[in-house]
Amino acid sequence: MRLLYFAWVKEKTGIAAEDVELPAGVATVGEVIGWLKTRGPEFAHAFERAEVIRAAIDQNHVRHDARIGAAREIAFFPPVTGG
Amino acid sequence: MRLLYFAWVKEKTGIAAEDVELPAGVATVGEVIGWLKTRGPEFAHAFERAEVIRAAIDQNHVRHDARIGAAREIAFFPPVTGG
Amino acid sequence: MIRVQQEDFDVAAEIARLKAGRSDIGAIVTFTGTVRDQAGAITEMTLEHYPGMTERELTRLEAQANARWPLQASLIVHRTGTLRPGDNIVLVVTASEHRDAAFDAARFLMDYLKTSAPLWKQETGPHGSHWVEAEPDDESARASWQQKRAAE
Amino acid sequence: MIRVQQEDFDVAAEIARLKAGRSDIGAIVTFTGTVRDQAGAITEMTLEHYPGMTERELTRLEAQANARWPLQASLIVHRTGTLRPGDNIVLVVTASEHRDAAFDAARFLMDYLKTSAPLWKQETGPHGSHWVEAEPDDESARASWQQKRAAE
Repeated sequence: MRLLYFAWVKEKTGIAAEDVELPAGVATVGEVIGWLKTRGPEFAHAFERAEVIRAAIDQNHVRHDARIGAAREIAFFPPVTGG
Repeated sequence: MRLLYFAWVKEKTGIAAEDVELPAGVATVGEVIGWLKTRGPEFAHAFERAEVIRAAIDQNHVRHDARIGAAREIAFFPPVTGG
Repeated sequence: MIRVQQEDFDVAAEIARLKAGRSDIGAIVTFTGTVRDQAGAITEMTLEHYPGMTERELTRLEAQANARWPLQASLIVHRTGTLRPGDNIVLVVTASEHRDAAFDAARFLMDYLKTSAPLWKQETGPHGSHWVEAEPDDESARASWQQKRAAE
Repeated sequence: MIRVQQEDFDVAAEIARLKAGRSDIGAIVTFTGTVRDQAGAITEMTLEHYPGMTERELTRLEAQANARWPLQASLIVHRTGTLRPGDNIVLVVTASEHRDAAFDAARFLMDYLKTSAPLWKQETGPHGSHWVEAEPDDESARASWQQKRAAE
């Protein structure tokens, strides 16, 4: 599973993208976030206020309760500020 | 008093502008229109449906009940269609 | 600024002129009205106007828009004379810090211009010429701004 | 059409491209978003984005606007990379027979783009850099379109 991080999420985790093996039982976006927070202080910091983090599965916006299913990539980022 | 005509009002009267002496007692725009209608078949035709004619006194839109006062010029025209 | 002219206008040049030497603008809206051929029914459009009063009305409308919204710059250009399908007729440009003011003011200017600027369109097609009739929708578009104002 | 690019855009060239070879268009609205210096607080703005998803979202928004309004042409261009005060950020162009559709669609595209296109602004000033916070107003601007749709 490919994970992507953007803007201040990327700055805090210190990485833009990585390939990971998700633990068994991690089925939703929210559960991925819960697992990421256990991966060290940078991740704990980046996902501290989990409720402000937005996510996309295979480049479609999703909510935290979305199921991962056969996702190829999941992205995590702050609320968008383009335009 | 200078009178101006635009668009199909001009086409129907056959003139773009003229200087006239208004008869005594003609005090409002509507009364000017009433008088103009008596000035021949072209004017009767141009002002036949008086209610659709718009007017301006000294380049300001006015209603038919507006008093002429010390107007220098009065213009008559159809509803505008620019833009 | 307002201009009434026979010549065409260049949207990019007008935007560049409004922006020249400043970097406080965040949003620029332009509206360009152009002559439609209406599936071949129109070969020419002639715009007649009331010289003097047109400039006066456009100046008045621009002042109203600037009183109602925090604009950093605004421009109205209206062409007169004989135009062909595809030609530009009118340009409105509004600049503001934020998009809402720029969008609202541009639309306000077009809605008011359509019902108060003394210009008249005559269309010519294969079967002759006729004066364009005013559209009742234009009156109601204008009236809606007065209602919004009253509600504020 | 949509484009995501580092290069600047030219509004007049984009309009000319949309109009090329056709004379059925009556109304063209453009929105240009530019970098504000905010009284000297901003010296640079960097736009990061999610390559692939940005194009996908803009394409989806453009399709939504075309489904909702009778547009004859539309264009969204968004720049990425490092910009300076006064520089262009985003361009939306909509063309229609009548002005209401062109105005509504341009505003809709901007309101949706602001809340769904995966782009993030980082501002740099004399005292360092920070990520721009999303504005609650942008969310309510978007929600108002959903209410209008529901009311139709």
